[in-house]
Amino acid sequence: MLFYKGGYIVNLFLQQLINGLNVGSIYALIAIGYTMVYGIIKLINFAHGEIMMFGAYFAFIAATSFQLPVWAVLLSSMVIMAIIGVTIEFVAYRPLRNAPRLSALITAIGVSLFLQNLALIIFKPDPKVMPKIFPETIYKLGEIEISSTTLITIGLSLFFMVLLDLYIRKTKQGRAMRAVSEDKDAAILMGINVNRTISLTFAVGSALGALGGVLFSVAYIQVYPTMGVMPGLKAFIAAVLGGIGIIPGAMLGGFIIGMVETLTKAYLSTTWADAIVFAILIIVLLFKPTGILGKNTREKV
Amino acid sequence: MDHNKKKAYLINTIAIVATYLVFFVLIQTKTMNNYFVGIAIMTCIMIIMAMSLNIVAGFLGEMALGHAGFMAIGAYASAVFSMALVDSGLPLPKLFILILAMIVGGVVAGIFGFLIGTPTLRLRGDYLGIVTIGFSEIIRIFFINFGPTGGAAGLKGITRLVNFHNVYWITILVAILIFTLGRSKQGRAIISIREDEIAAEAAGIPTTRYKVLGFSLAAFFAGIGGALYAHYQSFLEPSKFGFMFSIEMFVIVVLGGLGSLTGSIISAIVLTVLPEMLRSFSEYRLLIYSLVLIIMMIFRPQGIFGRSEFSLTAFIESLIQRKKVKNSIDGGEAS
Amino acid sequence: MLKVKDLNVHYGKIHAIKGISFEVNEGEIVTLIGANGAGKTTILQTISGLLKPSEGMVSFEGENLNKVPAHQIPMMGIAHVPEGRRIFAEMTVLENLQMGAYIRKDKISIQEDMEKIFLNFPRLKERIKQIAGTLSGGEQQMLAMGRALMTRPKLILLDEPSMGLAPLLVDEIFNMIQTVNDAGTTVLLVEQNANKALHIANRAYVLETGYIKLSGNARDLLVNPEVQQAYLGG
Amino acid sequence: GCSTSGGSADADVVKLGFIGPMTGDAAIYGSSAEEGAQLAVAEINAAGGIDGKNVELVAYDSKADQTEAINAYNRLRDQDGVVAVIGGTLSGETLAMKDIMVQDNMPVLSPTATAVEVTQEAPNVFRACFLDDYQGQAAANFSATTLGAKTAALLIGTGNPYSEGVSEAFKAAFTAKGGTIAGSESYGTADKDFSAQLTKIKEMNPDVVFVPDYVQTVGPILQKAKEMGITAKFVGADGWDGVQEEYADAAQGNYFTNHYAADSPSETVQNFITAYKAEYNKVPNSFAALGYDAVYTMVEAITAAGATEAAGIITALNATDHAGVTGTLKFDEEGNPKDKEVTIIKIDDGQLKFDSTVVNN
Amino acid sequence: MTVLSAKNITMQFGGLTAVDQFNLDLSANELVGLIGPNGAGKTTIFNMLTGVYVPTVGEIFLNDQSIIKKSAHEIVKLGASRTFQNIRLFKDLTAVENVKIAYHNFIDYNMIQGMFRTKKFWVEEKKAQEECMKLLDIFDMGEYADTLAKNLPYGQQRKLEIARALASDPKVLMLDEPAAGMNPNETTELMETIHFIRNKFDITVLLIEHDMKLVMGICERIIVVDYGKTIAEGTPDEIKNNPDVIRAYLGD
Ligand SMILES: Nc1ncnc2c1ncn2[C@@H]1O[C@H](COP(=O)(O)OP(=O)(O)OP(=O)(O)O)[C@@H](O)[C@H]1O
Ligand SMILES: Nc1ncnc2c1ncn2[C@@H]1O[C@H](COP(=O)(O)OP(=O)(O)OP(=O)(O)O)[C@@H](O)[C@H]1O
Ligand SMILES: [Mg+2]
Ligand SMILES: [Mg+2]
Repeated sequence: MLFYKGGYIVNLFLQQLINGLNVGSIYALIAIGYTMVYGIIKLINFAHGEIMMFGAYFAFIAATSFQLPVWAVLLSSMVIMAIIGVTIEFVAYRPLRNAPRLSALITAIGVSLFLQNLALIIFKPDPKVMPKIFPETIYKLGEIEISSTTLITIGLSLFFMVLLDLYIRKTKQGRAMRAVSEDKDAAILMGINVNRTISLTFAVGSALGALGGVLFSVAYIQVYPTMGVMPGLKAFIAAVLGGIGIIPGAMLGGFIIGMVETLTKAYLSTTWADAIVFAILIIVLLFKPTGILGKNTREKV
Repeated sequence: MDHNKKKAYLINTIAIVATYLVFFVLIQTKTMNNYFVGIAIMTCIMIIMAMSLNIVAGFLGEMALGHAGFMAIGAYASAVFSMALVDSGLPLPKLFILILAMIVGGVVAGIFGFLIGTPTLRLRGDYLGIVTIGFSEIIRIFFINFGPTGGAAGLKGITRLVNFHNVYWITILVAILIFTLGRSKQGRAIISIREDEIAAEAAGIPTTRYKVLGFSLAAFFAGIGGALYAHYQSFLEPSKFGFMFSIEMFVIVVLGGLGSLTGSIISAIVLTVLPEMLRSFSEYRLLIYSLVLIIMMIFRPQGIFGRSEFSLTAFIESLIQRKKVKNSIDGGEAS
Repeated sequence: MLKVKDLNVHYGKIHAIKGISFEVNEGEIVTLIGANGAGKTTILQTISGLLKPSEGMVSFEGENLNKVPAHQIPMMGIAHVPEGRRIFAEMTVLENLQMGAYIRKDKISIQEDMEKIFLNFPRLKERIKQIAGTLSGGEQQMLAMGRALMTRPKLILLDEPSMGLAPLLVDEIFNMIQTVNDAGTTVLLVEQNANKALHIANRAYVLETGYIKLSGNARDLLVNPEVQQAYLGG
Repeated sequence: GCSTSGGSADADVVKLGFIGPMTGDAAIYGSSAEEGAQLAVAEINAAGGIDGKNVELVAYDSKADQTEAINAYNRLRDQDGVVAVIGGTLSGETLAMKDIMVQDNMPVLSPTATAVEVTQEAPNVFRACFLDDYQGQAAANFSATTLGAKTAALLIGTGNPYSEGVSEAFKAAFTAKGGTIAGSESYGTADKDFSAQLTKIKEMNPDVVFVPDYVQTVGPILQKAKEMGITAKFVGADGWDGVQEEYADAAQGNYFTNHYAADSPSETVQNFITAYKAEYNKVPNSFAALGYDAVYTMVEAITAAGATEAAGIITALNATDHAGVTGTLKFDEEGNPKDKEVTIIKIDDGQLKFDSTVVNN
Repeated sequence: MTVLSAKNITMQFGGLTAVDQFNLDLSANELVGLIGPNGAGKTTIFNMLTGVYVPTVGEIFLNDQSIIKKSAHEIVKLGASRTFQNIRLFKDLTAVENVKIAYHNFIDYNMIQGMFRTKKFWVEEKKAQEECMKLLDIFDMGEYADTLAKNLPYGQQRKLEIARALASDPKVLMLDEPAAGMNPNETTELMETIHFIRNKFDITVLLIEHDMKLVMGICERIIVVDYGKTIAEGTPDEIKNNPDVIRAYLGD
């Protein structure tokens, strides 16, 4: 009896862990987009949450009005958002390339507000219900249940993380991205097309944001204009926690935030869950001021 | 030099008093109705908030995105204090209660600024930004869950003590104090950290101490802003002090020009009045507001005034100068 | 090879280059000397496309560079070692050199060139995995030079390459410039160390606040009393 | 004299103000209520307005922010010269404006602000909806008596006074009826992931789960609960209205308390639904219904007062006896609806079915 | 009398030993040169002496007081100040403001007095302005007092940095490649200035420089480091002819 009780507690805990992994993997995907854009132009792209939201809306339209198959829903939403992301960079951020960083931050806030209110006008405030675009099966591992959506979400974010990390560290184009992020003029002198490199980064980041948005809306059923705000903020925190600008860091941060959030709700307090997430972030940063995977490089003088 | 300074003092004093008199007359004759007075009061409060944030963002050069948290602390602390004071039934004049409440709000917020700033200020830039967001969210969540101040439903029954007349003079006083701070030994030390922290250390500035000082002062003045807010609204809701409110203040500061107090003032006026002017556009209002924000930043990335201050004296002189030049040209033609 | 004609460059309202014309012929070493703020760096940056001239033009092998996007200029065969080195501080030494070869495809010749550079700067080979930002000043200067050479330029623009280098290395750098030049690369050199620069250069231009004040054969300028007085320390 | 330069000069229209969130997270409440209110205004004008004068509804966005709400109210009063106000929509914003409204003695009828304090010590402030505790009590009575539940679990939105208030009342009433609260879980206002809480509720295995929140929160909760195989009956409050649309499957067979039943044979109700659908191409929720009733009630009062002067309107409001979509509206001395009956709705096949009515004693 | 001394200081970065058991003794009023190949560890030695880095091992004494683990600003207060290899000015402040910031410790009023501008504020600020102008005048920079640092010509920026280092009234002044980027004429002028301030302020100067004309011209004693270790020490003439130094550093 006692043994049974123990097993039950463990199962409950594992179930909660899986819940956390699910949220975490979505945060991770969105965080990767944040981190990429941050990495290259040192801009906290506040509009990333809204990219995610629009991505979800396009997927919603693709799935309901056009009845496209899953892969086409994902792909179309990612492509459209990649284009929109590049356009936003071109219109709103490029003119501020050489301006103080905080000014670009304000523009990003402006873009975020703009997109949110645009969505409000186009789509109206009431949430749309996202159809279940993935085949829904529940897998049972003993007492623990995992839905196929959860597995797909986790799989996709791991896949993209590894892919992107390799891309940035190992390929020539990836090195070019890092070069641009460090010194644009020097990058030009190497023959790198800076504008194109930045556009590419925005395209990739926005496509991932869109994917995150679709997964988020599938997991939590709804699509609505302000849906990007909270996950956007959480993903941003995740990116910082892992070490902003570092792709595996974003991933790690996403998973940690997801876990902490879920376990806090399960075992400590739901009302204080967000506060605890922030408290953990702060504590981690106090001990590791550049995030978990951030390098503690001191400025050489 | 000294003569010029005296002249500048005189001109500024005249301008401040004249502005007040204009408002005074408009209000007394009811030309300005309560709607406008309400906006004017909120504008003054936002000016205080923006200027105080400018100490951290502009002088110290740190990205602080949690100013609403300190405002909340100041608002709640002062409200609890003044409610107790009013309940005690002591026959105190309103203004006196308000000033005491402001001091309480400012000091409590300042203490929190000190407590939060001390461990966190060794973080740089964006990392500091996120931590300040974190703290202000924790503060907000605290007030949502804290029964004695009404929790999520809010704190009701705060005596309304703020009117345009007192808020105007308090704003002027705060503006002067922050301005003189910027031009003192302490202000210079804080600014040097913004310019180059390593060089500041090498010049003998105890950077940590001055960072904490700047942060606490900003929190102190934010607390005063919060106190005024509480005693104007007479009702406090934790949800007001969310992330977006902090962002709103930050936008004001950057748009006015980091480090420019006159910039903060102008920008606070514009960004408080603009949404009101757009009110009749209903749902398009925020769309327009955000567009204006983007366009302003693209065309004026360093903010309205950059890092410099608007000088009334210089402005008047340039007007006179232009007139003189014009006169001489006119004269030339005549002869 | 390189022709600069009636060049004018502005920084906002500051008129930094006020109608300058000069040329660099294939195979030459040409040096620009002049006091601080004369506009030397500005000229180099305009040639490599980092700055746009307000008037006048720069042409390279007959092609008008004003019309070429900046990032394509390296592909035409111009490399630039910028003032203050501008290495990629967070990348390793190796990655910096690889960035230099960004426009090149041929892996084998890239490898060969890299070996050559290590031969010239053994210190770089020792530090191949080190993060470039933590290199000493002189090491960074070597890296910047190596990185530029990795593009296999026809023309290399050098902005104060000897700044901050130990005497031994200064000699080495000048030797290297000579070697690079001997190997067929044309050099446009900006230097404070006018003495050394004039010694290896074929021709020189003396700049003063945006104008060319003097020009001619490097040997002649070396003995020109005006130049000696102003730039050679007496 | 206190006649101002405001816009009240236009004598041919009677202006009513409306305040509610139309942007941001809470946009859905404000805009629904406004839609209902605008519909009522259109109908009234089509029927000849107030003594031949057209009614105009000037609506401002409060952004769910107290400062915005106060500014909006000040503007309605000073610039637009409204004679009465429908609003605010949320409790918080209404409380923020209340003091000034009382000072001004402005006739105010909030369609949907449910917090107790809204009408306290405010002779000029009324509301059309019943209070949080009123329907919580009704839901508890229904759960214990009709559903025969012995144990109940609660899932509460903290930081949301509505959800907290209704739950509190439910808890008290349910225990009073001899039931046991198996446990209560909560979530924050911005939460979207409820798996942690539901995993725990599943383990509690209660007869009834009480979830008083709005559709956009309740929908995903029900969906998740269904996925997780929770078999307990879910019971909710008026915020559920609309859940049958998008979450029909998940909500199947569950109950909630409401202001009216859409399948009520009442002509008023059916007319309202038809008109609303025609105008906005969607089914009205209870916010819309309350906004609609609020305007009718206010216009009736103005008509009865025979003038647009505040004291008269307030007196008339006190004497209200309006048969609206959400039932018969009379006010008690505090300005709250009196003896309003609570309708219990069952979700069945994507339809809201009238189940029963409860009147708390 | 020894003003500044370092005992066996070592600095390791990961596996790299940048400075290896280095010893230093500076007497009052000396003018000492620190030279060595690029990457020899000279700047790192400065960084340890001024509290930017804490040595992995070793002890440092300033006026017989241990300054190990003291923060940079405390060391400044105790009397050692420096300039940087890559100029680090407060770019958006004027020249005189740059100097005033380093004069900080000699301005005596508190924050309240400053905010309310009491008499004390005016008196102290006037004094500060005068003292800082005096310093600028020493470098012939009076006319640039109100120019933003970033708008100064390069050579002036270098001089301003020295003026700023002097404002904290140091006993020891450490200059890291002060002549880098200067032409020979400017270098000569700088040499004279360094000489002049050493005598006028009666301080010890430790100087890193690659310009041999300057080093040999003014230093009384020269220390040569390579791979973090001292390889030679002596008068300019001794150093000039030291075969080790010629091989590692000077070349022939
Ligand atoms: N970014 C800039 N903004 C404004 N003015 C500038 C800028 N860069 C250079 N200048 C000005 O243009 C002029 C030429 O500068 P430039 O850097 O080309 O000189 P230089 O000859 O390379 O000097 P140095 O020997 O110090 O490197 C100077 O007066 C300088 O102040
Ligand atoms: N923060 C650091 N991390 C890793 N290595 C470092 C760091 N700082 C310096 N180094 C290494 O330590 C060695 C000494 O550097 P240092 O800057 O002291 O040289 P230096 O003698 O001043 O040279 P230069 O004359 O070129 O300025 C160099 O090899 C450098 O790469
Ligand atoms: Mg230059
Ligand atoms: Mg060095």
